[in-house]
Amino acid sequence: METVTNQLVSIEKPEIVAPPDWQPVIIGILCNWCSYAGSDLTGTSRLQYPPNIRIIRVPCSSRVDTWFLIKSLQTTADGVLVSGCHPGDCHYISGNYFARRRFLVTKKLLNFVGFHENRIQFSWVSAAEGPKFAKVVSKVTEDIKKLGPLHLYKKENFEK
Amino acid sequence: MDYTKQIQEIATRLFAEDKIDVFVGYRLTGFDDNQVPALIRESKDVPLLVFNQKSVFNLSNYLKNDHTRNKRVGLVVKGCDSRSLNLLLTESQVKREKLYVVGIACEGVVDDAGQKMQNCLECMVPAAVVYDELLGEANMERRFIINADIQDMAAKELVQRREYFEEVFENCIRCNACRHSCPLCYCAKCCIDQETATLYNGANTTSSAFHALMTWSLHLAGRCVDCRNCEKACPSHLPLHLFHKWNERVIYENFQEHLAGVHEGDRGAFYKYSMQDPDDFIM
Amino acid sequence: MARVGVFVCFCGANIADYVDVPQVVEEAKRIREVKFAIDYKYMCSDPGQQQIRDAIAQHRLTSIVVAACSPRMHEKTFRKALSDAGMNPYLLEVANIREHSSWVHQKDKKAATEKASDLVRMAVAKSIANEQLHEISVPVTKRALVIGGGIAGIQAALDIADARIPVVLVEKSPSIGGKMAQLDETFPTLDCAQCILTPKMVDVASHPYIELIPYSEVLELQGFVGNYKVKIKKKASYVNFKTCTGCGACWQKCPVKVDNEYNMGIDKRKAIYTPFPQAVPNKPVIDAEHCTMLTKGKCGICAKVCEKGSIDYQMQDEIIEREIGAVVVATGYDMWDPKPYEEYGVGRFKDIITSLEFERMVSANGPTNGLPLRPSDGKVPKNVVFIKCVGSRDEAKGISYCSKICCMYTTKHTILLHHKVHDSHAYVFYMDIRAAGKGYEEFVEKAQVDTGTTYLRGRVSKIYKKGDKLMVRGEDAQIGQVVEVEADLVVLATAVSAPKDNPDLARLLGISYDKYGYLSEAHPKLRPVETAKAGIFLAGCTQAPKDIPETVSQASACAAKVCGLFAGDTMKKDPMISTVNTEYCSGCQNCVKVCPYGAIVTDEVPFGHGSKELRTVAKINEGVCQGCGSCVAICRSTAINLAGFTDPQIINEIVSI
Amino acid sequence: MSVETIVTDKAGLQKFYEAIIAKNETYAPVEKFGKYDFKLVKNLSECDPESPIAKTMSAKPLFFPRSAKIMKYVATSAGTDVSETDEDPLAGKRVIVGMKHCDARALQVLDKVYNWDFIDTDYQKRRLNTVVISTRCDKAETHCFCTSLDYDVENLDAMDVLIVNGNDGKVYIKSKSEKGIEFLNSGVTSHTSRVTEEAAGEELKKQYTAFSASFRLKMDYKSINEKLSKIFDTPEFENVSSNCVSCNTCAFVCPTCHCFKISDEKVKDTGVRYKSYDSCNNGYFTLMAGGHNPRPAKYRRWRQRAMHKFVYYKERFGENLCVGCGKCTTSCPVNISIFEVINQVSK
Repeated sequence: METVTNQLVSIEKPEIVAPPDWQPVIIGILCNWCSYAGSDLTGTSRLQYPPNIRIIRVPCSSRVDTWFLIKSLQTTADGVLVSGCHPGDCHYISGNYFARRRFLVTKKLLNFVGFHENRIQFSWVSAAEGPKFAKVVSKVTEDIKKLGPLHLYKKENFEK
Repeated sequence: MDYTKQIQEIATRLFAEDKIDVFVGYRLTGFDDNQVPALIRESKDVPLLVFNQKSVFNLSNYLKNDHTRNKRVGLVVKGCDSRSLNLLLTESQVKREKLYVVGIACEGVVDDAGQKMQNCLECMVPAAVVYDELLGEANMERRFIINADIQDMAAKELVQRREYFEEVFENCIRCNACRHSCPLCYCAKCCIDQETATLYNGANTTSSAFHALMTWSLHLAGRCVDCRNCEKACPSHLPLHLFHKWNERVIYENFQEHLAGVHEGDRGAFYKYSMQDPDDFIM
Repeated sequence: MARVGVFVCFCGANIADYVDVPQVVEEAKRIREVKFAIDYKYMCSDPGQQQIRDAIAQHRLTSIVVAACSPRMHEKTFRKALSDAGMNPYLLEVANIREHSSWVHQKDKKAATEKASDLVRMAVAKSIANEQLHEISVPVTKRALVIGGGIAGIQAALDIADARIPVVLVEKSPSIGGKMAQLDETFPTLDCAQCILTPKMVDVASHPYIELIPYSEVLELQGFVGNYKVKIKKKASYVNFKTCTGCGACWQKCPVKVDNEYNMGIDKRKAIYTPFPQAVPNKPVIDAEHCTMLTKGKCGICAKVCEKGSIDYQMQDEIIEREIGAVVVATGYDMWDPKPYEEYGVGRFKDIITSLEFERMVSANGPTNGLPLRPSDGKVPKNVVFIKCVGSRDEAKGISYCSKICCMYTTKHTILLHHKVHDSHAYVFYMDIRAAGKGYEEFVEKAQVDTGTTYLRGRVSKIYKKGDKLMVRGEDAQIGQVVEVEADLVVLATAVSAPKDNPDLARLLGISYDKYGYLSEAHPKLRPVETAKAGIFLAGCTQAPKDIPETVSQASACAAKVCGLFAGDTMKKDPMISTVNTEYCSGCQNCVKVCPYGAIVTDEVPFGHGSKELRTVAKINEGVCQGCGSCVAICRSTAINLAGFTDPQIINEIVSI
Repeated sequence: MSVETIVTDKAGLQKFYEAIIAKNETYAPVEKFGKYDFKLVKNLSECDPESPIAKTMSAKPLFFPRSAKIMKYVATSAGTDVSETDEDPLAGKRVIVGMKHCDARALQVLDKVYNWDFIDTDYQKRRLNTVVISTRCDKAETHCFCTSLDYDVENLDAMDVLIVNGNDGKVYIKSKSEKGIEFLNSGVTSHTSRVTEEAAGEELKKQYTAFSASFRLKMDYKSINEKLSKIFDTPEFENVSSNCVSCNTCAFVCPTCHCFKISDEKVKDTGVRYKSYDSCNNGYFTLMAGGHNPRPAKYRRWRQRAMHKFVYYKERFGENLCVGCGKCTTSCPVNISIFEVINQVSK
């Protein structure tokens, strides 16, 4: 099959110059049963990760509506991370399969209209993967630091 | 492509046999060769009906209309229109038994300047897929091709795409005509208009246009039939099809789902899943 | 306007060492809706909770934010504190500043404090949109379904029935009893399996609260906890159980001989048969596959000899429906087929048998009258080699888990062999001897001394034939040498494997199963008998390999769970489920399509105010909805919302960071 | 009021525009996606002052923006701090070129409603500081019917400077107000020659005659006004509105529609209150808190629109709210013509 949608060019180029003390804001939307429990395990294991992520708990990754991502990028966030149970492990049987499709299309569409692909990231983190959660958050934070503050389509005039 | 005579005959017959309450077709405007949709309710008005390459608007939009709800409706559909009709049937918005569908094997329609519409040049399903009666040659070719616009846009770099779409969102005046003219936007109240909390994006800013158009196009992802009612309605002439064609292509390349509305019962890519869906974009 | 109270916990030093707690309180006080904010050493302690209760009354608070540990830890505690103060418990939000801030940002107090403040602000914003929720009551049908009539099913059924709760017991084969009925004596006490099992089987048959449906299968399960509807296929037995007296004339006269499953095919049964003499119900069934009357229309002897006229060749499968409130799944296990062990000559050498075949032979009611015999020549074996871990703990050929019971039953087999053939000698090839259990280690020790069995630690690499003997070559790891043992009979301690029908059953019941086919429990430690689907419980080997005492314990645990579920006339349910705003619902029914539980049905409402026209909208079945939110996210018009995680709540969180 | 007329040629007009753009904050029609919208321009090549009416958005957003911040606030426990919004970007001294008479007339109509019971100071300021330069069309476009309405297109004084492309190949630039005179004397016309009004008068008349002859659509607005005011209950509204898809485009492109809605957008503690366009064609335009909707049916909303344009506004302010520009008709996805509709219902 001739593919065009999987070969988008996303170069790393900050949209605006970041102020020297700038720290990115990352919204993490985690499913209650796997990733939220995994993030708790990261805490109980005292594994350290960058403090830029703000976590929102949802019951299942399938609860994540596409506009959660759009709204986050449009208002407060420089990047979004959504994490759920591994395929097959969904507490609600099939939720993450539906979610996976929506995530892919949303990510591609936002990339298409000018968001760097690293602004919206996804992961599967199980309740046992505390170390993985720390690693994922570190990677996402690193990626977004490289990209700089998100300026695109932000609601005007809201000082952070 | 001129089925004026046939459609008038069918409409006359349907009214005579008391099979319909209203016939939705096209008529000429009072003064030029442009057409306006016509909701014919009496057989005496049937001679107003026309159908030719200027019959552009997707009439399945009218099935959410006050005048057609719960009525027996005769309806003219081209290929793309029939696909949206199929989705409306699948999504329980209309009852098949209340419809008499005149399908057209469409040879393409033209815009105001008389040029064949771009979506017609790239049409994948020219002939109606739902009909009680089909006018024209049914065995028309079906193909799935990459839209040239999409290819050009995808070849651009991120910054160029960003600049291009920033202009799109900037020129959007948030009139929501795209949504209202879309046959598949039938929600009682669109999520973008709901005053609940801050989901509401009433203001006409670049940011809110981005929010509204993204949400809208994602709600149509896997469902859009490329009739371009939205583009026709857009007073700013925005290239709205880019979003829909892009989503369509993403869905086709990743989930092998395409041609929304061709199969009855198919709700689109977001309402099913496969274990084999791509997983490599997820950490 | 909302009046929010914020309570920030030090958690001793857990939070306070890495987060500036007073600073978080100050930040919280800046928020418009926050009318009260305070910190405390241990918010979860009774004095801590008392502060919340007092503040609710004093400051007329409308919602509460507790910034402390993970909501997965203490949400319930604080909800209860709210209830005690007369406030709706769902007006609570927990900001997780321990697991998500103090513990993971221990090197940067400033950032951790900032993050904690943000998390509090998000929780405050969310709590403003919280609504009062009330636990949902669902009526309960007080009848349990037990699937499987082995010892697990029997025990569960009896325990539930003894609590005067009706039980429907469905068994696949013509008689209950399961694998235990095939055993001779049981470790570690060596009491006779039949002797302890058959009284229970009889109890089942005669219990006024148990409806035994043998020779049947579960076809379909619909509904939700407390309100299931099950369809059971009762296979045609061609014998009218109501009139049959079980006299046995039929099977004595039946001319067709078939391998006897009960005896592992060592002897034959008839086409009309009861599986074993103590079968319950003790009524024969016709094996339709082999009966010549049913296959070719010739014979009919059984009908002729039956004085009661109980034989009915026209009998059809019957579908029975029952309304039930809970399900206990006790489908047991299968013996693993050792075919992949080609180097042992499985299939080629007749004198290699499985442990269950050995068990049948040494059984008093077995095909050989309790004497182990070589299948090749019917001679009594003198040297018997037992090989353990055949299939178990062998990722390459079998399964990676330990089957748990093989060590013990092999020890038992050496004793049984010694009892039956006094001059015999047993050799055991083993990897480890796992004898954890009450009296197990003693049992093994004693058996080794009493029987004089030679234990060889190592795996068998090859078995070959030498004359009429089998040469078993393996490694004795303790002396580090290859050893060869001349054997008259080789017994393979084959692994326990999940019933091959388990995945089908799991799908039918809507529960999950692991990669081996064992059904999955809700939590491996804390909820080992429940499944993720409310009202469905697991007993016995269908969940994982177990011995009899463990199986019986789990079965009784299931019974306790079922009795607990049925303790009231209604059942309480978490109110965090989906709700439909019919005004916005356009009736597209996409939600129906994505709901994994079938919890969404359609309803009709008037088209407009006072209109006679009707339109279709979605309706949530409160009892079934588990609150995943799949329907919410795909609902384009946002007509569905998930209580506790509504759109306004989540938006408030997003925009308040 | 002394009136000045300047005569020049096409090249002179271009220079005139260039001088305006160089010396003033200038708004002009800029093409994007095949559609012109008034935007701030830096040089003439960006814009086209002679853009066709059908493809041009009205200049209304320069006075009544599609979305205006009317308030900004910070809400904390210390109280709500309401601050002025940023400086109004449309309030400074500026010039608009490329407007058409219908657009200019629309401002005249809008002035009435903005000077009525509540004086919209933002609007007033924008009006006061703006020099409106309007070009008289040469030829009517398909859906134009300005000459059939209650204003004198030939002698329209809604603009400060009038530009007419005479049939003789010359371009006539004429001041129509004090502001216009002042503006023409501000050094933007150094390359052009001046003539008296008498000398120009004849040519302007000729041009107008040719222009007014090019109209296809003609009606008698007086009889329309009168008939419409009597047929509130005619079932014909149901017929004419049946093919409307309620898309609201007409109201958003209309140069005189002035309904708006208020929305708050809040992030963290900071909120902004916006005033944005709304349309009476919208199904929930009249939805009240509590759920009652006096205009739930589409035909009622259509009737409201037609009546407001041709009856209610006239009753209150003495003028039709429609200026006959035809923008709604060209923008309509289903080609519904307001001209056809009002003529049909009042038949």
